[in-house]
Amino acid sequence: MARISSIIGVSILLFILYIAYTGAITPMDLILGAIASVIIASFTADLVVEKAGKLVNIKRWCYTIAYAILYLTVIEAKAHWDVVKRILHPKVPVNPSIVRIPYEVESDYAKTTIANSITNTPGTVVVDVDDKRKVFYVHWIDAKVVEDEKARKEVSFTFEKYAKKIFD
Amino acid sequence: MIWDIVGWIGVALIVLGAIMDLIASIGMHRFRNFYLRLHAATVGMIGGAFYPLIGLGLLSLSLEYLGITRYYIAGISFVSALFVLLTAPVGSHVLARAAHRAGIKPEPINVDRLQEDIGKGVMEE
Amino acid sequence: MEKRLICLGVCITVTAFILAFALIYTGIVPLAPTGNRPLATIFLESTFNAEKWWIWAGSPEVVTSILWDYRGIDTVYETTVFFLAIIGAITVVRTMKLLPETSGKGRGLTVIAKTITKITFATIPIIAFSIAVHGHLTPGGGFQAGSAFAVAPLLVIAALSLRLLVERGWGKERLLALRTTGLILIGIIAIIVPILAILRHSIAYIMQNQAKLWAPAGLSAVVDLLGVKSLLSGTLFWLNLSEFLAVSAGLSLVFVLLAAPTKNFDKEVKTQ
Amino acid sequence: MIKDIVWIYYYASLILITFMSIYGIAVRPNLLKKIIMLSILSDTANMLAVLLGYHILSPKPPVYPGGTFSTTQFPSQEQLSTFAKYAVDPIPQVLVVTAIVIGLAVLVFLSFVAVLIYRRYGTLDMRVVSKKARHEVK
Repeated sequence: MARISSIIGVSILLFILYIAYTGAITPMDLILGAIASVIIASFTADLVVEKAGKLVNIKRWCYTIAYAILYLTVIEAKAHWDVVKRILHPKVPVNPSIVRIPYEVESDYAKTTIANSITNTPGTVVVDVDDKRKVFYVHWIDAKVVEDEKARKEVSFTFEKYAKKIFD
Repeated sequence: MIWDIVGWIGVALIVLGAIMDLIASIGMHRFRNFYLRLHAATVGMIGGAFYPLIGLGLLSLSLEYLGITRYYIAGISFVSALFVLLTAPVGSHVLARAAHRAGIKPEPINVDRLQEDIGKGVMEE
Repeated sequence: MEKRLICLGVCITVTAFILAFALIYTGIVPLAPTGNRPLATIFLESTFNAEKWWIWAGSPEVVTSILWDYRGIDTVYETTVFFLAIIGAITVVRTMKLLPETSGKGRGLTVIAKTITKITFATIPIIAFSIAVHGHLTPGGGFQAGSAFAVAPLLVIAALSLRLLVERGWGKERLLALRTTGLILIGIIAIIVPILAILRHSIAYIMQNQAKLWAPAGLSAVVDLLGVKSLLSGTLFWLNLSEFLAVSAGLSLVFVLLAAPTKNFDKEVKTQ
Repeated sequence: MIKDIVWIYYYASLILITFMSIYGIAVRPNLLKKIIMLSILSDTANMLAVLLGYHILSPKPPVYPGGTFSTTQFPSQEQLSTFAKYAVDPIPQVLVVTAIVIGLAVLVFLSFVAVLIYRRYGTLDMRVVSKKARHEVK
């Protein structure tokens, strides 16, 4: 039962992706897309989805959209501006460190969201991750603080707040 | 009218992407070690690939004379942008991890917690 | 040493420019042409021109229609060459058994790479399928879609493990069977129009798609689904689909075999 | 004038890449690097073929007349003639599609041969491999 519901959820997502990629809604496209997404979901669903119930939770989707808008406009712009200033400055001022950043989320998707958000902002790159001790090792171009908790507040506080709401 | 504005936003994003690419390549040249260059590469990846792809989608949506083809171009642009957003950070992360494991020292550096933890034996290699 | 290298570089660059000048001013290659050759114009005007029904291919994608409709036999031989290469590759490792127990430890990369690879493993096939079924409408087609599809198992091998792939049934035998199915389907589609023509007491060529003036048989180019007419371009759609199946299975097979660990090879290298 | 210079630059850069890849094939001892250079060479040849079919386009991109996805009416002869004036020559692209497949076939087979050589001799350095092979014959 869990398997069937996860297949249905994944195939709906794949169908939306197919239609977005194709850019046409003729009946032929709809039929072919439905068939293909069900077939592909049947052999990938158990890899992709852990709990199918999370897929249909409206609140999580709302948080996803809010996070996407916030991240793609404000946070990215700030980080880009910072690194661009450093590149164009005549002395190239850098103050790099590899800092430990602990996290408290459980699911794989939440961890990945935090790590990708950290890496996608210029200025911070996740170098390694330890699953048992729940820390990221982050190369930070301007390490103002090197203590774990303070660095966490500087780098990944917002990401973690939203990742917890979306995926945990 | 509204589509004109959308088209100009698209053009602006594409121009911004070109500038970001230029700055990223300057940064690749000016930064002095591998890990710092990854930050410049991120500028080129998000500012120089993700935003221009979104801009291309918006621009093609606003061009009336493309007919039904414009939805096709826009769909491909948006899906590609989504995939860039998903996969580019993984590439950076895997490269950085491989470099650190291969023993490339991140010089200059203040504090290297990863090296410390490997030295203590807490973090398994 | 440095000076010599710089000299060599300058010499090669100058030679390249001189050769480019020579190529252009002897008229071998064109300099900034502004129009098409007559043959190109003929192709561009005839592949989707319903007024010239006696040579039209029923597809707005000119490259696909030239490839599968006007020069179909050539494409069949090209496909043959590609699959002969895969057969040669399999022959090199012919005694190898690929079992889950002998295909590596399966540790993989970090959790971040694993999660994203799982997502791409689910989404690449649907994109590739979209490229394949629109091969007769937009740039792309069966081979391109198959190459795109084969990236999915490659990523899984790199980020997760070969073992997971083999456990999930992407073994040697099954991929080989899928590839063979695709090839057989291409063969069947190549001769289906002549068979239909013989049944109707008319004539048709092998690999024919639309009705020609001297061979009035063919599959219909337009399909009517729920009142909306969609292009199917006769055999082109089905050829793209079966080529997609064959190429994706063949390339996945190549990647799986290339990633197989050393242990499996050892015995047979010694026997050769 | 500027158009001509750009065009000469295209051809010259392609010829330069050809030289460099031939240098790599001839001089580099590592078999893997030879294979990479061979694929670069075949890609350059394909690029040259596509460039031969290219010509100066109209200010607007040519749009195919008639609906592409759902067909209500087929384009007329005049629309197609206008389109054919501005569109790019398709024949080199067809040849390149074929050439890419053949190149991929060669690449697949060569990579398997490289794997086999590595299993047998433990190295991909062709100098060492040829020395070892000569030793075996004796």
